Amino acid sequence: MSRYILARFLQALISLLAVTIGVFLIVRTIGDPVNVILPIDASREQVEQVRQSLGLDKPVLTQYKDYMFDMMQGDLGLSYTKRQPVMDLVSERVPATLQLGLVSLAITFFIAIPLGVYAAARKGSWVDWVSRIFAVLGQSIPVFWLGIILIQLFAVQWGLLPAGGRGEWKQLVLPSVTLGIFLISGLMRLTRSAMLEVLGSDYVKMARAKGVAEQIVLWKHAFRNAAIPVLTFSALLLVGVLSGAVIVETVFAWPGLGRLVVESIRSRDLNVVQGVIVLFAGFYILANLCVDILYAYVNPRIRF
Amino acid sequence: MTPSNALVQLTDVQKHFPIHQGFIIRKETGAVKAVDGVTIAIERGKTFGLVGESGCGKTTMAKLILRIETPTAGTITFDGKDVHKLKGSELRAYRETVQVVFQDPYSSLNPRMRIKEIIEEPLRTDPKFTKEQRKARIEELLKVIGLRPGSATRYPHQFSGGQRQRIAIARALAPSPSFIVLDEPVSSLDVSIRAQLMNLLKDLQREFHLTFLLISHDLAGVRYLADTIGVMYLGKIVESGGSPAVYGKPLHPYTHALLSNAMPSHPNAPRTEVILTGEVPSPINIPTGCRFHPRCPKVMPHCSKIEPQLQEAEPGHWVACHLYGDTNGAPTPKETAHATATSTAAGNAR
Amino acid sequence: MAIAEQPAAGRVARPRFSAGGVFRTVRHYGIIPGIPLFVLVTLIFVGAFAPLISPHEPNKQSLLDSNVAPAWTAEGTSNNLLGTDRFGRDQLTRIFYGARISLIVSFVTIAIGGAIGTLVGLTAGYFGGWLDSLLMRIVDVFLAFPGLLLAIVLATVFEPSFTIVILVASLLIWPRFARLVRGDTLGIKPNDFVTYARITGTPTPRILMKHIFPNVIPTLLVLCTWEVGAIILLESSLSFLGAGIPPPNPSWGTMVLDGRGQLEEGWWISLFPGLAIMTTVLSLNLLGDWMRDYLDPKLRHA
Amino acid sequence: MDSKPVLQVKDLKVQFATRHGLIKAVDGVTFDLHRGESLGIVGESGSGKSMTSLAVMRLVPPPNGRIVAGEIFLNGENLLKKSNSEMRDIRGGKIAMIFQDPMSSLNPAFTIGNQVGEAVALHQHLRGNELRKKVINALSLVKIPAPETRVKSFPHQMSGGMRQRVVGAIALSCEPEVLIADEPTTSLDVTVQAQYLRLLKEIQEEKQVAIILITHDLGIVARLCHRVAVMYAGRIVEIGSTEQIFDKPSHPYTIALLRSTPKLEGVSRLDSIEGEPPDPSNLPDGCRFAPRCKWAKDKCREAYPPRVQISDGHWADCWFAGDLK
Repeated sequence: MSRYILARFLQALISLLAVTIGVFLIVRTIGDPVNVILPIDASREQVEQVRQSLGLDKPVLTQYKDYMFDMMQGDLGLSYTKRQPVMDLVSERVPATLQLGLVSLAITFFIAIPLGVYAAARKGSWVDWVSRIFAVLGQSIPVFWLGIILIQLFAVQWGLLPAGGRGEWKQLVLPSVTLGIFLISGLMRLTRSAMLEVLGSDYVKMARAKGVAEQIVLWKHAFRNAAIPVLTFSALLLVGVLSGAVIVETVFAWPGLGRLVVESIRSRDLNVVQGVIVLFAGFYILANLCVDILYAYVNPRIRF
Repeated sequence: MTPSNALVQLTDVQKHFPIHQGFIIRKETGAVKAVDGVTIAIERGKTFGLVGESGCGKTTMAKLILRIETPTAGTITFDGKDVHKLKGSELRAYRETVQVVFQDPYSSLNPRMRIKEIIEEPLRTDPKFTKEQRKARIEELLKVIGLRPGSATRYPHQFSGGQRQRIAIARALAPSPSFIVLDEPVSSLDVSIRAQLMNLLKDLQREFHLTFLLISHDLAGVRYLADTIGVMYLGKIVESGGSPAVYGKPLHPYTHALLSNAMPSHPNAPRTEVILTGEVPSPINIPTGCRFHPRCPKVMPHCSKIEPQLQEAEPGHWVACHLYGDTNGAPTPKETAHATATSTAAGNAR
Repeated sequence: MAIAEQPAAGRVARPRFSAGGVFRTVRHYGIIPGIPLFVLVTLIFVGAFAPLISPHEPNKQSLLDSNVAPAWTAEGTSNNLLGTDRFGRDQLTRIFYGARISLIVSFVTIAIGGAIGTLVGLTAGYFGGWLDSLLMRIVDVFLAFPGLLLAIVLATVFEPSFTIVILVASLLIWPRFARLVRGDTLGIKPNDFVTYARITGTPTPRILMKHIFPNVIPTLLVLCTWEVGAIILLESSLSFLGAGIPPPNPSWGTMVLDGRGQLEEGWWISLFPGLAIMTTVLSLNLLGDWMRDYLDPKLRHA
Repeated sequence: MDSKPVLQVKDLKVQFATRHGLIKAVDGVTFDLHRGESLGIVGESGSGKSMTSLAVMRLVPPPNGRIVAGEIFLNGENLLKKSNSEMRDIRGGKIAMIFQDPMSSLNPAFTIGNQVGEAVALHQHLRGNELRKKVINALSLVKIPAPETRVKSFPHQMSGGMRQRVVGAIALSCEPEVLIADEPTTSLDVTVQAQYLRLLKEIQEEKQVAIILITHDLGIVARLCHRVAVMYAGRIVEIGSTEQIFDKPSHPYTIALLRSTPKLEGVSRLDSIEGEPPDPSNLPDGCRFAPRCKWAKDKCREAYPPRVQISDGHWADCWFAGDLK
């Protein structure tokens, strides 16, 4: 088991390295930050000066080494436009995104898993139909539009909830529900299909032949096995949370990392974008690692 | 062991699949010894029945003959030529002369091809046939296997298991082969369909002078079709001979157990039951000495140390067991040979 | 985003899927695949003939006609059936042209990303071994990367454009094709008809094209249907964030963005393009689901 | 053998609604089973033998499958009138079942001990040490070596033969009165199959449990069963003691089946049954075997034959039963 975890850990490190190199190359070599910072008609001297101050005159490999070295010490460089350390900008936004992400994930798990399990258990019933319609709708509605429609209804027309911002709990409702609806459909669908497959297996038949009550068949015998693909999917769910957060934060003016990224695109602040992306990737890879380790515990067949 | 008219001859054939372990640095830590030194001869125009339990290596043997796998050691010759050294036109000819019928009629036919395309496939590259001749051949073959000519334009899913197996036989017959490997050809079919197929195979053999290698675990079915039997256990032939001899007077304790475990044809049939303990060991860890000794009811002290060699106990009847003859200087009461055939479970050599 | 489910590996006894006309489909299979198919055929028609059927020019501004309400409301005029935006551009015309953009982006992406993914999946699944491990590692890295963020990086580095959107979408979908096709290939490869082809000395390209690929087609059809929906969603999300199709091109996502600041003045400005996205993607998802159920022998004979 | 049967099945009918029409999987099956007796139900795939056994357990898969008619009595009580929770007490308690595939019958996520213990805890309300003892007893009953340590194993750590024994232990753990074994050995090797069948026979003789053995293999029946019911296209076409069936098969299908099975002693030519079993959604009128029967007359194609008594306890559904050579 520990060898398995070690292997996964090394894999995660390699992925992280790959992601940072990828992002770094795109940002530093394809997109020249100097062009972003200086006006097009800047003089040669100006260009040279900015290059030197940013360390862009050094070889790419050295630049990457410096960047990684700084990053390990918690330094992601300076924002070009705000003249502030990227780390400060980021850390000030992290709590908001974390709050939004966790609340939506909680909503997602609480709704999607029971719904998926019951839809599979009562295949063809109204519960199944309703949840399937819900799932296919959830996968088809553009998140940003859903957010706008919810604002239109709850904030503009009925004035029940605030349209955006962060502070009181009421402001959390619309963004987290929007993000939740976006996430639920995928998880529900997967839970349902994983359950359907397990429920058709011989060992479930066997459990029923033993006289085990249907609820126990469902949750103990079937769900325990269906949980394996569901767990694997949870890692993909995080991709959804991160990209969903970018959109939802923009729509609801939620002061999180996603909004920071979008603001930075507009001002073409490469260092900030790079910092947030690397952070997101790191977070995602870490979460994946956790899922892998959990997976080993759920699935007794993995014993290394 | 080498009759003059052998069509296929395997000499000390081995196939070991290496096992790699470790992550990043991968080491070879062992091998699956699927086939571990097999010598057999398949006579022209006859059926050789290869019998054994799952995992004994019989399917790997077929793959070696069919050139899907290359042997780790030993040679396989067909008509005197080394099968694994064939090249160019000789190889093409071999691929037509040697055909195969698989066990599962659902997986052996491409669901997206029409029956005529399926049967035509082995002929496709054959310059001997024009398009019209191929068409005529397909119709002829459908008649031979007993399907209506209209079947040619249909797809496999429109046929039952038995019919599909007939189509697979037609495909194998298409290039006029002389040798067909039958890998459990009827075991996935319903009981009432099996006899049809076995009779068909028997008739085809006579009509087209075919040589068969029949791989099966069904002893009664093998008895019906095969002239010569080879009993395989963990990658080795433990007994072989003409089928009346092997069935009538099994020599090896394993053959004896297999036969006594096969299902009787009548509830009151006189029977002596030899129940073996345990299951076939993994081909990764083959027991020392005689590979059957941990399960053998007649095990002797030296069985775990010395591996018995295949030897001719009676004319044309070969066995690899220390109970018979002397190949390795081990003490061998020759008279037990007759005792085995009639004795019940408990061995007297214990 | 559509998450493609791995189909059960093993037997491939699938019926042939015959793609027919809308009416034939409805007559044969009923209303469930019929309605989505009708929507999609309409969409393709509208996208193809946008210049012919549109009442106005898509980018023609007319500040006098800004924020005109839809025709059926009290303030509406029959000149602008779905009203106008704040620059006075006709919404209906822009939605027609938007269909065109969605179709171009998704078809080009499927052609590039789908082809690459299929090729990679076939190769990895058929040859196996270290090649498979290597390719699948790469696929995992790409799958792990939040595509929207990648798009954002690229859009920051370059100017947003059609090319960037297509590039990003292709980068996003090829690993999904690769994974699914590999899974199917792995399921098909052990089938005896493939073994037979190898025994008779069939050359590998022919085995891949004649024996493996045709059996992957049903899965590919389903995946393509789902992925077109996912691409349309991605394109509109990117455009909404300002990292996609550059204005003044009437992408549905940009149109929703245009209406976002005008919720009080004109609810219709973001409502209709959003509805267009939803209807299209919903139709694609429903059709994909139906196709999967129809093509899956396990569900079919249950 | 007791005079009163443990299990009586009367005119059982199970149907499935499918896209291709109504499938009459089981179409009027009647038999009874006594204490200490083993009944073999023999038939090809699709003959309805497995569905009969699932119907006895009332486990016909919903929503398409349904028991449409008939009665099933266990010790005189009609199972079809029981509530779901009463039925759960019977399943695994009084009637237990062994499925075909030992590889997939055990839940991969739980230990052997857990899976055997579940049934015991459920039906005998044992816990703790007593439960553990009972589980180990059940495992030793099926001759699993070192049961004390085996309880902690997961299914994937065991061989096929061992797994099938564990399935047997689960079924026998609550001392059922009826054990239904649905092709329990088809996926096992010949030598392992022999071990398992002998084990079943020993346990049956010791515990006097009534067994229904479902199989397509007449040889297994010959070795293990007292009586045989031959099924064809949803009906029992012949039933009798094993000797009666083998000595004087009276239904053309049974006769043909016996003549088309190869024998270890060798035969010169097998008498094969031509054609294929009928499509279950489109059964022929009259005798269902008539299209493949070489003795069939017009009468056979017109009306389903009556049940004819051949000798004591031996019945066959054939117009000409007893007159066939």
